[in-house]
Amino acid sequence: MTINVQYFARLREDLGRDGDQVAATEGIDTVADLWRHLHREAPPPRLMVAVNQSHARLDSAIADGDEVAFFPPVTGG
Amino acid sequence: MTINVQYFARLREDLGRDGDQVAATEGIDTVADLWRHLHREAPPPRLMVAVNQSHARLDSAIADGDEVAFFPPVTGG
Amino acid sequence: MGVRLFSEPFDPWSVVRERERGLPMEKLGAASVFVGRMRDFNAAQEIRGMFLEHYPGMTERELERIVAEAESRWPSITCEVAHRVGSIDPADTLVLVAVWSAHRVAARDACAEILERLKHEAPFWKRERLSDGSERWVENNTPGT
Amino acid sequence: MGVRLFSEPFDPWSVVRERERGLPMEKLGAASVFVGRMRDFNAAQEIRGMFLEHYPGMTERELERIVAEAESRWPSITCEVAHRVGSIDPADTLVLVAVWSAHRVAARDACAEILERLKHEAPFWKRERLSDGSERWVENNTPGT
Repeated sequence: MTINVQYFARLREDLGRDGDQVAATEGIDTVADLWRHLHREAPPPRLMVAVNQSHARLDSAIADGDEVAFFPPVTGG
Repeated sequence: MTINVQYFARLREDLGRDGDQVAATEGIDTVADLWRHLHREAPPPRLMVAVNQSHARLDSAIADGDEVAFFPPVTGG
Repeated sequence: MGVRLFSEPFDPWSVVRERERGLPMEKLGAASVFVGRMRDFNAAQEIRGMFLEHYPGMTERELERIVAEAESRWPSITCEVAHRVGSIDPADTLVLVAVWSAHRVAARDACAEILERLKHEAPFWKRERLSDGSERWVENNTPGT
Repeated sequence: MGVRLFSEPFDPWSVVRERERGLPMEKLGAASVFVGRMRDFNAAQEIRGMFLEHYPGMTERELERIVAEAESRWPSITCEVAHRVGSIDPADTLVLVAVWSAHRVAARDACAEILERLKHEAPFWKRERLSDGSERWVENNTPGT
């Protein structure tokens, strides 16, 4: 199983890809762990996150099979 | 010249007429004077009044040729 | 400014759409609309119908004054107000207040303000027809109902 | 509850009118509607067009959650929410929030609350196309604009 990572809007463009697939490994317990594992740096300010299509926080726990999305502040409406 | 008096809604029904014509005479200086002249009693509580189709008060001055309307609190919308 | 009285049923959404045809919609980012309709109940009683009396001449003047004062307080807004008069059936539209603006807060605040002032200042009086055939004048516009 | 995403232009007043066909309008004395449209200016710059990105799946869930929470806070209300996605021209409708209730304060408060929460919680992102052909992401939904 893997963790399915998605990026949206400006973040997607800055990273140059729509998402990443990450094998669930030891040391990836939270959303912040996942970000650091993928990007080798702390999550940027104002980063928003969803786990399984619900708003979450950087310290939210993640598990094998989760869908995790990172995106900038929303601007709809 | 005369003062043209109109009644609306429940007040019109209670009085049994749409309006009155009053010859402007001495002693009718305000809306309250006009009411007392016509009805031989003090204006009832919550009575609303308009002079020349603008909201007015019991102590508003009236003059020959004015259109004065008396009505209960409004209930539109 | 647009102020209209209807003595027959009218479709509020058509009035709004028609008004928008003449407006620069690419400048007006926000539209706030309130539509009030006749309910078939009031104060725990079933209502069969209603007669809405008005003061021809003054009613139009008051609506125009209320809209003009809102346009002076929020200079960016455009308004359309329509009100029904005469014999009314349940579910019929009684009042429409539509406000367009570049920004949503002005549109929303002006729409609410115009409706509240209309309810307290514009000369309209409701007489309800109850299910037993009797009639009664509505005595008060209670806040928020 | 009704939540819809449109990838093509839609007429908000038709959506409202269509929804009312299935509602007991003689019980719903108040309708409060907000329509947000694309302006051809923002932050003092001319805007030629916009792309509105969303998160398929989560966007619908979020809108449904926001409406469900409003319906639980104001149990008497009925809601319809529609939002545009994709390529958008100036004057196109971006968002529709319509709330029906027996009483006007519930309709108005719920309409405002749903719109504010949608703007801060629902996953949509605006990318504007400027008059020189360049593009920029909108970074903030400032209050009331």
